[in-house]
Amino acid sequence: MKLLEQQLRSLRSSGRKALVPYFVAGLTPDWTQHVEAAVLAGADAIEIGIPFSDPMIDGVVIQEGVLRSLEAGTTLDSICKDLSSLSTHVPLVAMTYYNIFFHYGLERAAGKLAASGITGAIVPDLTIEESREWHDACDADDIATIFIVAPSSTPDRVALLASGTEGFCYASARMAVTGRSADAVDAKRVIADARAISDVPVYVGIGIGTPEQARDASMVSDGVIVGTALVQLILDGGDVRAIEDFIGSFRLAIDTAPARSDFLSDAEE
Amino acid sequence: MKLLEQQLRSLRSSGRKALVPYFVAGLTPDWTQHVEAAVLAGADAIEIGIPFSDPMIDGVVIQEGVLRSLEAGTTLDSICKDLSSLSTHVPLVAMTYYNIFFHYGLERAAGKLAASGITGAIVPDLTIEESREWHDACDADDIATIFIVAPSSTPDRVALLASGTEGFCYASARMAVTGRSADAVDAKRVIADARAISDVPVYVGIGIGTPEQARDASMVSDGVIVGTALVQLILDGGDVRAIEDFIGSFRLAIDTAPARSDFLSDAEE
Amino acid sequence: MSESPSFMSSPDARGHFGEFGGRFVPEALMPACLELEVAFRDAWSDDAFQLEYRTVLKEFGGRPTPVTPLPRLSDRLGLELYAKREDLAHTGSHKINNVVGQTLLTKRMGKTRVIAETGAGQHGVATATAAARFGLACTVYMGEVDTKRQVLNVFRMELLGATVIPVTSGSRTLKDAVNEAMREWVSCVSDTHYCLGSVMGPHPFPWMVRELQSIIGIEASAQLEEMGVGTPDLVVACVGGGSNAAGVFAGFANTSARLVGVEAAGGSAVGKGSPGVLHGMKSLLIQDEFGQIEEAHSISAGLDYPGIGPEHAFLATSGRAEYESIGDDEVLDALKLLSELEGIIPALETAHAVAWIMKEAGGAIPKGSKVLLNLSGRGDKDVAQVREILRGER
Amino acid sequence: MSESPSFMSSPDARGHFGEFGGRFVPEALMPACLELEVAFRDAWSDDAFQLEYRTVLKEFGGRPTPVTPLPRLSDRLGLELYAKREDLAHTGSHKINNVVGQTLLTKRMGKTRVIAETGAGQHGVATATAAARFGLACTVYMGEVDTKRQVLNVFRMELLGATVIPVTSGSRTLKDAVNEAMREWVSCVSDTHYCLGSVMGPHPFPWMVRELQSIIGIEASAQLEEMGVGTPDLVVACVGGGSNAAGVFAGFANTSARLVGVEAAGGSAVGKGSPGVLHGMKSLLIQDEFGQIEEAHSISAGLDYPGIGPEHAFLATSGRAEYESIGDDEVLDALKLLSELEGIIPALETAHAVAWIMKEAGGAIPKGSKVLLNLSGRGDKDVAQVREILRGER
Ligand SMILES: Cc1ncc(COP(=O)(O)O)c(C=O)c1O
Ligand SMILES: Cc1ncc(COP(=O)(O)O)c(C=O)c1O
Repeated sequence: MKLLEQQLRSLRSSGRKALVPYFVAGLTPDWTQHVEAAVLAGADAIEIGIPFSDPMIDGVVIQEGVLRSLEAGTTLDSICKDLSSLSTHVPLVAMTYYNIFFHYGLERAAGKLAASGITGAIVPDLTIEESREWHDACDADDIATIFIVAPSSTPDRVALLASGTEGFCYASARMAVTGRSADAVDAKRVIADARAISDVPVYVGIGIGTPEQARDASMVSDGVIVGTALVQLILDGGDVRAIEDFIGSFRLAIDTAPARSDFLSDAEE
Repeated sequence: MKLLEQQLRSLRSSGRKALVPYFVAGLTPDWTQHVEAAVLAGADAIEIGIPFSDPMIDGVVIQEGVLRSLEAGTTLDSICKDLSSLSTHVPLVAMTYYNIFFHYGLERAAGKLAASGITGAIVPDLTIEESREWHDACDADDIATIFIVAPSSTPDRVALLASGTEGFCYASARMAVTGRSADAVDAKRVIADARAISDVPVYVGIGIGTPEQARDASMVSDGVIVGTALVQLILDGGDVRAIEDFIGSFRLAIDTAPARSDFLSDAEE
Repeated sequence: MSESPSFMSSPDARGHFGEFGGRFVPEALMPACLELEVAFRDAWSDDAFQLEYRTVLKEFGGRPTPVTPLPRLSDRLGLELYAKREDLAHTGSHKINNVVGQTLLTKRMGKTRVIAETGAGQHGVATATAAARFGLACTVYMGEVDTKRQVLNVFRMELLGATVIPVTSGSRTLKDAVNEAMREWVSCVSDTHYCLGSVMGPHPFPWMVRELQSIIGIEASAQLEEMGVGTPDLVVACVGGGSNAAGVFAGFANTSARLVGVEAAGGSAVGKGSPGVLHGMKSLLIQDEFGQIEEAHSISAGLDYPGIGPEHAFLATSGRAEYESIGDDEVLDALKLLSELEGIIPALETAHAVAWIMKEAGGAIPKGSKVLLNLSGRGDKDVAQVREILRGER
Repeated sequence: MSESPSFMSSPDARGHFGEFGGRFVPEALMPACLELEVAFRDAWSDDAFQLEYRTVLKEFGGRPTPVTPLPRLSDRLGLELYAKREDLAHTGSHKINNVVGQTLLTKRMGKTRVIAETGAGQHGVATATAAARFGLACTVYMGEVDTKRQVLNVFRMELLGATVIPVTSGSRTLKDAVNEAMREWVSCVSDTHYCLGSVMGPHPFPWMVRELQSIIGIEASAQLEEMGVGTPDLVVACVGGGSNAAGVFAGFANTSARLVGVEAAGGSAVGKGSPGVLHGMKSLLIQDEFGQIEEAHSISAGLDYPGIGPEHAFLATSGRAEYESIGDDEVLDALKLLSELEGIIPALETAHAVAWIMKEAGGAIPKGSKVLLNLSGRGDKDVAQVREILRGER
């Protein structure tokens, strides 16, 4: 079991729901301070978005963030360099499209990530069927490969993905690109299917935009991923303080959630 | 033999070459005075152009004249009415496209022309093959039907046309619409062919724009027709006096021609 | 192969279809008309010419064009509709059938150049196309108004190596382009053929062009047979000069099929016209009380002609075919309906035929009738115009 | 009937052509890709489906398209040239072959809607056409830049009942239209099929689209046989995504014919690209040193794509086919020459293939070679643009 998964499993054992913010790396010059602020405000792990020119599964907000970052000259190398100055104890997970790693060279990329303290990778356009080479490249560097399950995934596929994923299983809350609001029914089935197969932690992402949605999602999962809303905040000029407040509000909502969620029952009405 | 031909034959017998100006009827309110001026200046017969919307064989100048006349409201009836005030001793020949007569009714049209003192008709789009009905309609009213022979006419066709025509045989001087200058070679052959078949007077038209051309053409034929240059004069605002001068200059050139023409020998060079 | 059914048989020796047709041209053009008639008679009965004509139409022109069932429009209208797809022929309309024949004939006569008139530019583009293919020089006369309305078709002709001459006389549209082409022909008959674009003009054009277009009807009737449809109850085509209609009618004239030609209301020579003589032929024409030809007015340039081919005048007066007319406003709806339901954007000309079918389905066309629509051309040339009109309406 | 020759055989079980191809899509789309693969395998081996596909292409699409000898261009270049006339297919290019297959499949899968990406609008118009014909709802994604460049194609799609969505992300051209269509597909896979326009994207698209386009090569090879030409020495096609090239190559892959694909110099994925992953496939892509995809730049919108279908990447690296590139400046001359000499105005895309033949006649193409040009589309859509460029040059 890779380090990332060990850490996330023990987080779950501690009874704490994971809060995982997503940042577009290089979006602002001080982006690593944003990351630190998020950790300070209660983030349990960080998704480091490595910009790609054709972010196929991302919505307009993240596209905009990615584009700005690219215009600023962000590369995999520049991100890793920035990360060397980051001091944090929480796990870092890279999120990017496959071509970035493929073009860099898979083993070289995995080594680079590891050297920068990254212990996991989400590659939304890397299907499990095509993941063998990447997986092999990661093993030496103890990088976990995280797969996404979708509401459209058949039970067979959820089983395949939930057993193949490392670190956590990324349950997308709805059939949509990032940045649209969550759909309770969609999330519910995927999570149930994944849990039936594996005891890997399951985090809900895609469509979690408000503390309330985060709270509701956390009640049926082991953690939540917050992307678009945070990127929007930064695009709008939000500073370190604003990020702390933002993450803090999500933390609070999650930590004060009742035992059972309306997130599911609401949707069933 | 129709009256027109009798008159034109006796003109020829008198040794005089015929000068036949063409007028767009109705082009100006005082167009009949223009006709009278031309007669005064030496015209031997007049072509009365009855405007038709689609003057297929006419060049731009006559088209323009026809259009203006139509815009002024000219009709076959209005022309005939105008003609009732005309006092002249020379033959009048109508020139128009077949649809004008066809639409009016052939017999009615022939009767109308006759009642207005017109004794011949040139209908350039009425082929001899299609002329039977018109011919029949004209007989009762002693209207002569004048056919045109063209440089492209085969000897057979020249024979057919020269024997079918009444009044005179209209030899077009070149393969072109009215308003382009004459081509000696073209005219020469047609005239020779016509003369070989028939002793009907042969007049040359189409492309006679200057007194010199008229003089040359008259030397190999029995008369000349002047259209475009005269219409241009009138379009340019030429008055009765200008018309007299214009026709007079043609008359003079024709009457002072030497016995044998350079019109033909030039062309043979 | 070359014979038309006997109802639409050859005209008489001087080119008459009943009281219509004939030759009404300046003497300067008579020899060319006679030469053309002889050449065409000779070629048309020559198997080698027929083979070449058919081969070029097949390999170059895209024939046979299919017959397409129109299931969704049929459902909507309660009819059984089929379309003969001249829109799929090279250059986008039936015009290519005619020009391929005439350019082959031009070469056979030893001439090296063609001239043509054009309205919207379809016939001009087709002529320029065939001229390019056979290495003939080509000049196209086009009303100045039309050259401005159809800038792209002018450019298309130029790309094909043709010279386009804007005609500035008269109404500066199709009628005047014909006048001008005739005028020009007078001065160059010896090396130039006038490639007339429809079943009009002096004999032998109306007959020759019909023969060259009859491939439409001959193919369609065999195709309907093969598809198990048999003889349609109705054959419908739009009518400008009438060449696509004559071509498709020729395949059905001796069957029980009703034949319907659809004119533009503003150019309805049968509906509003009377006998007259224009452009070398006696036919039905729109004219005023004095015999002056009136200008046609139609949303579709290809139907913007004040006359109709003489054989149609004959078919109309003899009752073998019926002629109806459709106004501009009905045309756009028909164009949209065929596009949306069948995925075929028809030419505005063709849309007149569609509009009449839409209007009369269940009325003059009994429910369940088998109807063959001659889809004379594609609408690509018209979309800019249609877009402007629909925008204006908003 | 459905089998491709064995050189261009089926990809492996996961859609690989050698090292290229595969599936690189969000998990949300995997079930749809798998469903599509099963549905296509099933349909493609079902005689009833094959019959329907062939019948629609015949009756509606205008197939078979002819093979046209090009005698005057042949003379000029010292070659023996033939053109496979996809320009005569309904909507004016080979794109219809693909969309007819995919819309029939959409119905077979019980879906009621199609979405598509488009660059210049050819694939969008074709998709809108087939959707209209089969009563499917249709949404087309088109870069905002392209919607402005191709206003008339947008209107054409709207006339056909489709909704056109301008894509405002990224470079606002074809590449981004694909991204956006993929994004949208994620949210509507249950009732919507993504009708991809070329031999690209995730498995089974590259294989399926090639199969659906292989009718071009299958027909052409039989036609050349029938014309007595036999196997050509060379088969040339332009390459954007590569569907028309794949379609024609499929008929000759197992013959001695050299296969040449011609890319736009500004979008030359084989010439200037390197292996990468984009739009669901591993293939050759134009990318910078960091793996960021670069924008292609071509005079012809249909070749304005930074990648190439994975099977072409395989054919290129395996040496079975050669890929060349042609610059914008050479394209216009080729377009003019084919127009003037043969009476066929080709699409700007197609003109790339013509330009390469012109350039290499007597060079890389030995004198006297028998060359089959895949004439992928007609130039009507491009004349306005060409006119502007030529005017600018003056
Ligand atoms: C598509 C189409 N249909 C019909 C016509 C009308 O001509 P005709 O009546 O000779 O078929 C035209 C003329 O341009 C045309 O382009
Ligand atoms: C006429 C034509 N040819 C070629 C192409 C390029 O596509 P492909 O390479 O898939 O054939 C296009 C694309 O729009 C096209 O319209």
